[in-house]
Amino acid sequence: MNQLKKQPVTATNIPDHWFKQVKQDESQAEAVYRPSLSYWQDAWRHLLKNKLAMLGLVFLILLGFMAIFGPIFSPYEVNQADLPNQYQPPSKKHWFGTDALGRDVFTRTWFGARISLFVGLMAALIDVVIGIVYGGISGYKGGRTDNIMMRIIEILYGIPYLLVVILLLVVLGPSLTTIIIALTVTGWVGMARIVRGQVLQIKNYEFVMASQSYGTKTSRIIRKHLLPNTMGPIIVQMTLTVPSAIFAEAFLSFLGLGIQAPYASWGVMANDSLGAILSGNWWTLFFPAFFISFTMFAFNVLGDGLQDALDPKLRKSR
Amino acid sequence: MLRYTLKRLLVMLITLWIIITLTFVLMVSIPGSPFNSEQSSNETVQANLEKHYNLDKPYVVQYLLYIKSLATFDFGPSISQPNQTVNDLLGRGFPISFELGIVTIIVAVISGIILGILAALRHNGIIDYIAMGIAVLGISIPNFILATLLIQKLAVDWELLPVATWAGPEYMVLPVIALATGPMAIIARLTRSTMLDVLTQDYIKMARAKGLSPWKIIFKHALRNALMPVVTIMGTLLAGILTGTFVIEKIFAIPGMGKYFVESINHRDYPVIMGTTVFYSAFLIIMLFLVDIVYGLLDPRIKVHQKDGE
Amino acid sequence: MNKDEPILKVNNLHVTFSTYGGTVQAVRGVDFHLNKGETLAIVGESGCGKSVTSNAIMRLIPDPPGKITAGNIYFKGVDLTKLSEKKMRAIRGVDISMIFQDPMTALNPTLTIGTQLTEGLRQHQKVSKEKAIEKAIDIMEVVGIPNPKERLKQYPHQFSGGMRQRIVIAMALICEPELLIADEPTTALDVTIQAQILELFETIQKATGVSIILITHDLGVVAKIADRIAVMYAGKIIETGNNRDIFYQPQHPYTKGLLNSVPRLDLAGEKLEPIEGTPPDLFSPPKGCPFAARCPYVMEVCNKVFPVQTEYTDSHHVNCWLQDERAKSLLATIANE
Amino acid sequence: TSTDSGEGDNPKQTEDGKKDKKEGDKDDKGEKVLRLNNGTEPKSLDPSIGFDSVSWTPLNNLMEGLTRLDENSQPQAATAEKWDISEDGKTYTFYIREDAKWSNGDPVVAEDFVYAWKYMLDPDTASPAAFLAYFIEGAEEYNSGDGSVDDVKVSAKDEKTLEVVLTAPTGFFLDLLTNPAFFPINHKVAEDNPKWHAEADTFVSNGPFAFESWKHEEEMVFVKNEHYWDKDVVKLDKVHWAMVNDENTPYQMFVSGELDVTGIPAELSDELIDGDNVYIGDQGGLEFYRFNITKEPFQNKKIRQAFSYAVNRDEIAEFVVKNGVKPAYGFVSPGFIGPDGKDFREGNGDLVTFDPDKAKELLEEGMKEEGYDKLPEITLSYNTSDTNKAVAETVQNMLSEHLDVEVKLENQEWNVFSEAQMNLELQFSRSSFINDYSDPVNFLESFVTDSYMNRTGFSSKEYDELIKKGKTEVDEEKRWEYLQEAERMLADEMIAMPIRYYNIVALEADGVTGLLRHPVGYLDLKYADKN
Amino acid sequence: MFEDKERKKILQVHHVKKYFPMDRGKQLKAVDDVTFHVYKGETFGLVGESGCGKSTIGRTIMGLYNKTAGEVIFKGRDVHALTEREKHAFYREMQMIFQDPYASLNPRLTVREIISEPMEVHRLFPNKRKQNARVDELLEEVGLNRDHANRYPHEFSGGQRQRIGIARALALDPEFIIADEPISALDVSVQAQVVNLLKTLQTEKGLTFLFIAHDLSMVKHISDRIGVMYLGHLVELTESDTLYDDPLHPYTKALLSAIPIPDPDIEEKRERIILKGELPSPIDPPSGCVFRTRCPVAMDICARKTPTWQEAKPDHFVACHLYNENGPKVNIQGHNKVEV
Ligand SMILES: Nc1ncnc2c1ncn2[C@@H]1O[C@H](COP(=O)(O)OP(=O)(O)OP(=O)(O)O)[C@@H](O)[C@H]1O
Ligand SMILES: Nc1ncnc2c1ncn2[C@@H]1O[C@H](COP(=O)(O)OP(=O)(O)OP(=O)(O)O)[C@@H](O)[C@H]1O
Ligand SMILES: [Mg+2]
Ligand SMILES: [Mg+2]
Repeated sequence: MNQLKKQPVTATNIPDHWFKQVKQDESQAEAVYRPSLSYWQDAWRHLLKNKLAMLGLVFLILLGFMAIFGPIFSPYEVNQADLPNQYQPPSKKHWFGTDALGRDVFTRTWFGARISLFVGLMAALIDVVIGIVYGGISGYKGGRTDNIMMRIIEILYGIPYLLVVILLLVVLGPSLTTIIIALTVTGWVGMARIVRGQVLQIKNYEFVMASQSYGTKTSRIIRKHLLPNTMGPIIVQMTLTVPSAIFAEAFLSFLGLGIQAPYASWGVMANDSLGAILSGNWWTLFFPAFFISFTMFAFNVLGDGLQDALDPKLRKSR
Repeated sequence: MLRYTLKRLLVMLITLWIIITLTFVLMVSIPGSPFNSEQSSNETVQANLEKHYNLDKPYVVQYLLYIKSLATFDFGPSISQPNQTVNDLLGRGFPISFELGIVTIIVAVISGIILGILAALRHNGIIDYIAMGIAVLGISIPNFILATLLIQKLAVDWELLPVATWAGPEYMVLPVIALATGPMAIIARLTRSTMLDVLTQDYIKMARAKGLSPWKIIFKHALRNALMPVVTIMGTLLAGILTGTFVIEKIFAIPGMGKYFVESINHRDYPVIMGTTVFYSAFLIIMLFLVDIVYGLLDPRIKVHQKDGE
Repeated sequence: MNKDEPILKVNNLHVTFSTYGGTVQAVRGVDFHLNKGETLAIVGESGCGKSVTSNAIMRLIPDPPGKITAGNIYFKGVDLTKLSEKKMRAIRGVDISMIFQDPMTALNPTLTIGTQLTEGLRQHQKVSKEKAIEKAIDIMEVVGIPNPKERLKQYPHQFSGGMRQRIVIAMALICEPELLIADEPTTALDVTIQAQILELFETIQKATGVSIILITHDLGVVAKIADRIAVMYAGKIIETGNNRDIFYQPQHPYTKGLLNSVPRLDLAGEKLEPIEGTPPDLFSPPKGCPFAARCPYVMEVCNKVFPVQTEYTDSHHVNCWLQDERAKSLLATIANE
Repeated sequence: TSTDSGEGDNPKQTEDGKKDKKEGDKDDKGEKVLRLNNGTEPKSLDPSIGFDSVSWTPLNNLMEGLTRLDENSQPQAATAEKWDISEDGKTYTFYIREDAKWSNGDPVVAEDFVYAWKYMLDPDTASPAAFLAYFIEGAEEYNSGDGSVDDVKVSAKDEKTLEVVLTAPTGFFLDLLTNPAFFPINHKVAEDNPKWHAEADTFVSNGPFAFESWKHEEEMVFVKNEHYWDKDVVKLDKVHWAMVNDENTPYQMFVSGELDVTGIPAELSDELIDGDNVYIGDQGGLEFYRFNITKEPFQNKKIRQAFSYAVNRDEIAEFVVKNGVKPAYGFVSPGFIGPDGKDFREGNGDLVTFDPDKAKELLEEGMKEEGYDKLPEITLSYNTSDTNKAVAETVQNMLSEHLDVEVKLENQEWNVFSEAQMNLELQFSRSSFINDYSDPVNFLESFVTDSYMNRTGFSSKEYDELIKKGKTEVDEEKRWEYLQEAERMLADEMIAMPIRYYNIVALEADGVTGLLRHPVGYLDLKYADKN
Repeated sequence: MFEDKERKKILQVHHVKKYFPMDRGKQLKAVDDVTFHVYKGETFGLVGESGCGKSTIGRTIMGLYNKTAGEVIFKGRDVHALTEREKHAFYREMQMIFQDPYASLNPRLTVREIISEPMEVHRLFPNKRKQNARVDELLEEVGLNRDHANRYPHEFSGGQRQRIGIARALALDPEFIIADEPISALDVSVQAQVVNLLKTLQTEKGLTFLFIAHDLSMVKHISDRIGVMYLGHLVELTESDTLYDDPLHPYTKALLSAIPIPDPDIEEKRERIILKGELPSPIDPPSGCVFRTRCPVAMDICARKTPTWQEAKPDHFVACHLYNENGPKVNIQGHNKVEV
């Protein structure tokens, strides 16, 4: 052991008394040096750092604010028609111009925001709930149950949607509720498929079996273990659902299912103003279309940000 | 394999049968009949018409008659176009819709993938933002607005392309763009996220360690793996494009079958409703099956018949 | 230092990754060299920067987030850190090859083995397809895969783990590189298969004279195959020496601890002495010796200044303050324990 | 009787045309090709089955009946050279032209008409147009399965002479005969091949044009019929019919030169309607709102009247529907010339007006009569379409402004809507009417008790009587009077509230001339020309 | 270890088979006719190559997999025949530590939630406070501190995570713990920490362990008796020292020789038995003795007959034709030659 050292190198500028054994704090040795944040704090911190996501969030808050207060700012009523004053381009009097019946587009845009945002969000939310329950059960149970549940989804895809919608119209009559039902009656299918795929994958993770190993019930396993780990794709799907629900609402309103004229959502407004492309009354189409894109954009960047933020840092720290 | 295929086929048939039955029930339970659209203000005329199309019979009989005719692949005559059988309508419309759908899918897939790859390669860079911006726009602008806009600009104002109808390849350009934009956007987003994932895989590092050029790495090693999720949504996407073409077919006066999905219901044209439903569902189910097979081809690890049970 | 010029020389290598959480200083001034035909093992705990070092040599650090912030890597006298990506590509796979840790993920599941084996060859040496396949068959025989001809047409999932790892090795060898970097080539394998693979390494080195950097944390493997050993801890190399130097005269407390915590099949009933605690966080590595927090003999200096390198013998270098003159008494008490 | 479904405003009789630029170069070597838009694939070119304008517009140019409408929309001799009418006005004898020929060279014979009409009346044919022939004796019985084909009083006296006996004198019978339902069918061809009308190759025509090609759902091409008796006046060599069923696209095709004739999208109306190349003509038809008198508060006549007085029809026509439509101050649309040479409309004058003060007054009175403090909730239903919505929104606004009545709007899918309307489930609902034949009675008879078209709960013996007389009175002047009285009664009872009349609007490319359009009837290209 | 034959058998595994159904009616024989028992208070080690069925046995014992055949008797009762209620009670007596400390902790739950879940499921405590106190206690027992309870798994190192996993297994105060490769995913320096912890817990609480690993040196270090598995079969079982000093089965010998020893001098002199070939597929295992395809001393009979599981020496079980009563002696010598 005691072989001779050749020329021990000495750092001369270090004081001698530093070379004494010191007691190392045991607990410090075990300490985790990473800043200690809870999972959600950590996620939130990441979200805050994501400028684009924050931009999206701010936009959404702004949209929500305008939806609530926008019509109040305007001197015009939503449905106040002024026929001789139709198709006025944007001006000081009418910031967004007037539409085919001489109504103020600015007021109508924010009024439409209420409906569109509500419908978009509700549809997305309900899709998520049903999709999660259905997809979660299907994926978790697997085997025959899964097979049957997936065939049911195929059946839902196969039945002509229009028929279902007309039946709903007849049975329920027009209302916002009807429209939400119509939007979600098959809308959740995509979500369910995604959740199922995720669950199929995650259920093989050991932590699920670990939970089973002390007798945890299925419902709790799905709730506590599977779903929280499928958030990423769910969020992405949700951001796609919002704009498609906004357009679908227009289509359904056209069929008489939803919000009734003279009230109009963005989708309906855009739909009604298609001729603007030919006539040059661009403002009637532009504003609703712009705000739909804008919402979509906001949801997307926020969704992307959320997805990043909620991603378990599992792999990175490994 | 054969047993598996047969089993799968049986399940498909059962699924189809349930769809048909449910559709039939829905169809007869909504108000309206093919003839109350004012044409036959006369009761006698109405009765004649109903008799002619067997609509005077009880629903059960109608249903059985329909199932019987289905078994012989004869969907019966259309009510709103009395000279034509449903087979005629679908036989004529489907190839056109299919052609349009396939070209659209190809365009959407290629452009979506390229956009997705560019975005992934320049993750969080300016190209990423631009590509995803295009994707956001693509998802949030509905195709009928896009279609009208395209016609007005490209065809009417700049006279680059014909406005509408279906008379040659150049007539396909605008509808394809209008139809492909949405799917393209979705595919671009999907490709981007899977590509980002794939690019961190060891085999990509391995390929780089071999000194392969970036293009080789992307197209040979990364793309195929990144395509899997795209393939997954392909079946429903193609089926969706087939039915979703109604508005586009209308705007561009394309004689496809998209309109039957909507008009048959508007006209309560029962045979056509059933015909399109059967046709579409069968197509969809087959597409889903094909997707499974393509999946297996793309990824040799996955054997078709293992996909479900696992 | 060896007389003949080493094939690879790494000087003061620094690599960082910028992440949301901050900057990870994954490699913090690594120096080592590799002589022709020798096998250098880099050992160390998970996350200490072994893979990052080897990736840096290949210039395969993903950028962003990674970056070589300082240092040089001389391969046959050429500084790799200064090369263009294109020139580097000509070196990868030809002059320097790499074997990755996990044979399950290092092969592309969607391409046949044949394609993956031959593509490097075809890229670099522009040989015909037939030639490339011939060579692939040869190399597969070398690594001991029966029926290479049929096997070329198969996909990775049709091979067992051991065979896959052999294919990965074949892939690394097909262009006859001068330097082979093997990043934990047997970690994912079972001992009986591992034994086969290690045998294979020795055979190949004898046959081709290739220089090998072997990255592992399995000291048993190191004992069997390495000529020299570099022990890494928290982004730094803390001890280097010949095989026997390290195993029989470990100087750094970490190296000692490592050797003590391994159960020995041949020594019955001995109590294991684990190194308590965990490695430091590379987001904010300690100023002084990174091992100080876990070191049983820690001195004040250890917490403040990173130890200078001490030449214990010609071939054996340590970075530990215990080697300092002023710590002699302490060192002596330790030796007596 | 027919109201339009779904399509709402632009009834299909607004025909369009087209011009294919590319093919144009080739064809324009002296050939005159007119490019039109038929909207959609004809339902059927079987004259008995078609029964809609997309079928009958092309048919009207391929075939010809005994009579044909002239530029004043009066029936003139066509396949029939001349005819005799018996004194009781019930028996018509037609003499078919010697040179009337089918496009395959066969002569047009009386048997062709007998065959066609009996075929139409055959219950197995299930012709939706069959009711049009109920004026013929024995027709209704046969069609309803109660009578025999032999009792239908249509017969070929000889090869070229046709005799028809009517159940009652019918003043507009000659007019009715211009309807494609009464076109002949080449019985030899049809007996040989019942599907003769399904494809261009088998189609035999006797009108100005012959069928050249038919790409289903895509395009029809007509060529000048060399066997047509009056072929010398036909100037066009070819007619291309596109099938573009969209509001904007045909206009865009017109602008880019792919069509010769098109409609005007509503939004462009202000810009285009005053142009030189715009044709605006009357169309027999009315848009109106029905009151359901079985539902509160419309059991009260004054309240109904109040609603009507509160609607400013001028504004609706000018700002909402546009395209030069006329506001409706009566029920029967302009364009029906009476025996005195005067338009029916002019004769009866304005029956409803816009008078907000009077409206308020009436409402108050009405409410008092019913003892309302507040009107029951009112829902205005309409079938889904953009224009319908705009009109309904406007009416809603007007009622709110002038009467202080808040009306709820509700739109419904066409079938759902029409069934509900028929079952008297709707309180206040939109309707439209397009004439099937050219007589005021066509509209007015809708409101007789038990009419399928009534849909208001209105029932008045007096009114029924007036209509009956209005149909059968031999003295045209008297008949006219009955009808005018009926219309006045309708306005007074205010069971339906007229909004506006329909019209035909078309943009025609430079050089396009001679297209004939009729208030009731189908586009006629016999005299059309393109330079 | 030194108590006598009177030792109580806490767990008996009798001829257990676990086949997984594959497509086309094939079966994957993950565990094929395995018999052994575990004494109360001992550590029973199970080793074998990856995929040989170790985890499957563990999970079958826990009742996480349904058995295909055989019996698992725990404290005199058949685990697979328990009613729901009995099963619930059974979980409190037997627990499992999982192979992968990264995958076996849900990344989205706090450590407290993870450790308290079993207690919640079994309603051990009337209120949250008591439960939390127990969590803190457990954390300290496994060498973590109570501040760690509110953190998330990704904030911990592998060794620490495995301690969390152990704390979770201890939460129900079991008598018997199946440790399914609890250390194979850890660094060597950390492996020792965990192994020491397990040993301490065993002495303190009188636990019985079924310790599964593929690293024979670690298993030997911790176990009293060891079973060696190959392709779903138990091939040898004996006391751990005996196994090392006097291995009988050719596979055990190869395994022992393949384990590298961190000592260059020994490594240099050491001779290895390099097994040829690869592990066959458990879907269609070789006929007769499953090891024969790689066995350096395979005989004719090996392909024809499945060797019986027998006590070749006292307390030393082996399944090999070399040791069958009527097996040819010649081959034992032949076999001895290849020994290390
Ligand atoms: N792409 C990356 N982004 C961020 N940090 C990284 C990245 N790659 C490596 N690191 C960090 O660099 C450090 C060194 O990692 P490295 O992979 O070199 O460890 P290792 O010694 O190879 O460990 P192992 O034995 O587990 O393979 C780790 O702390 C790791 O978190
Ligand atoms: N749920 C399952 N379905 C199908 N096959 C399975 C399943 N679980 C395990 N197997 C198969 O059973 C065999 C034994 O697996 P097991 O996990 O028990 O091996 P192991 O000895 O624990 O291996 P390792 O050391 O890799 O954990 C393997 O071939 C595996 O693929
Ligand atoms: Mg590594
Ligand atoms: Mg295992």
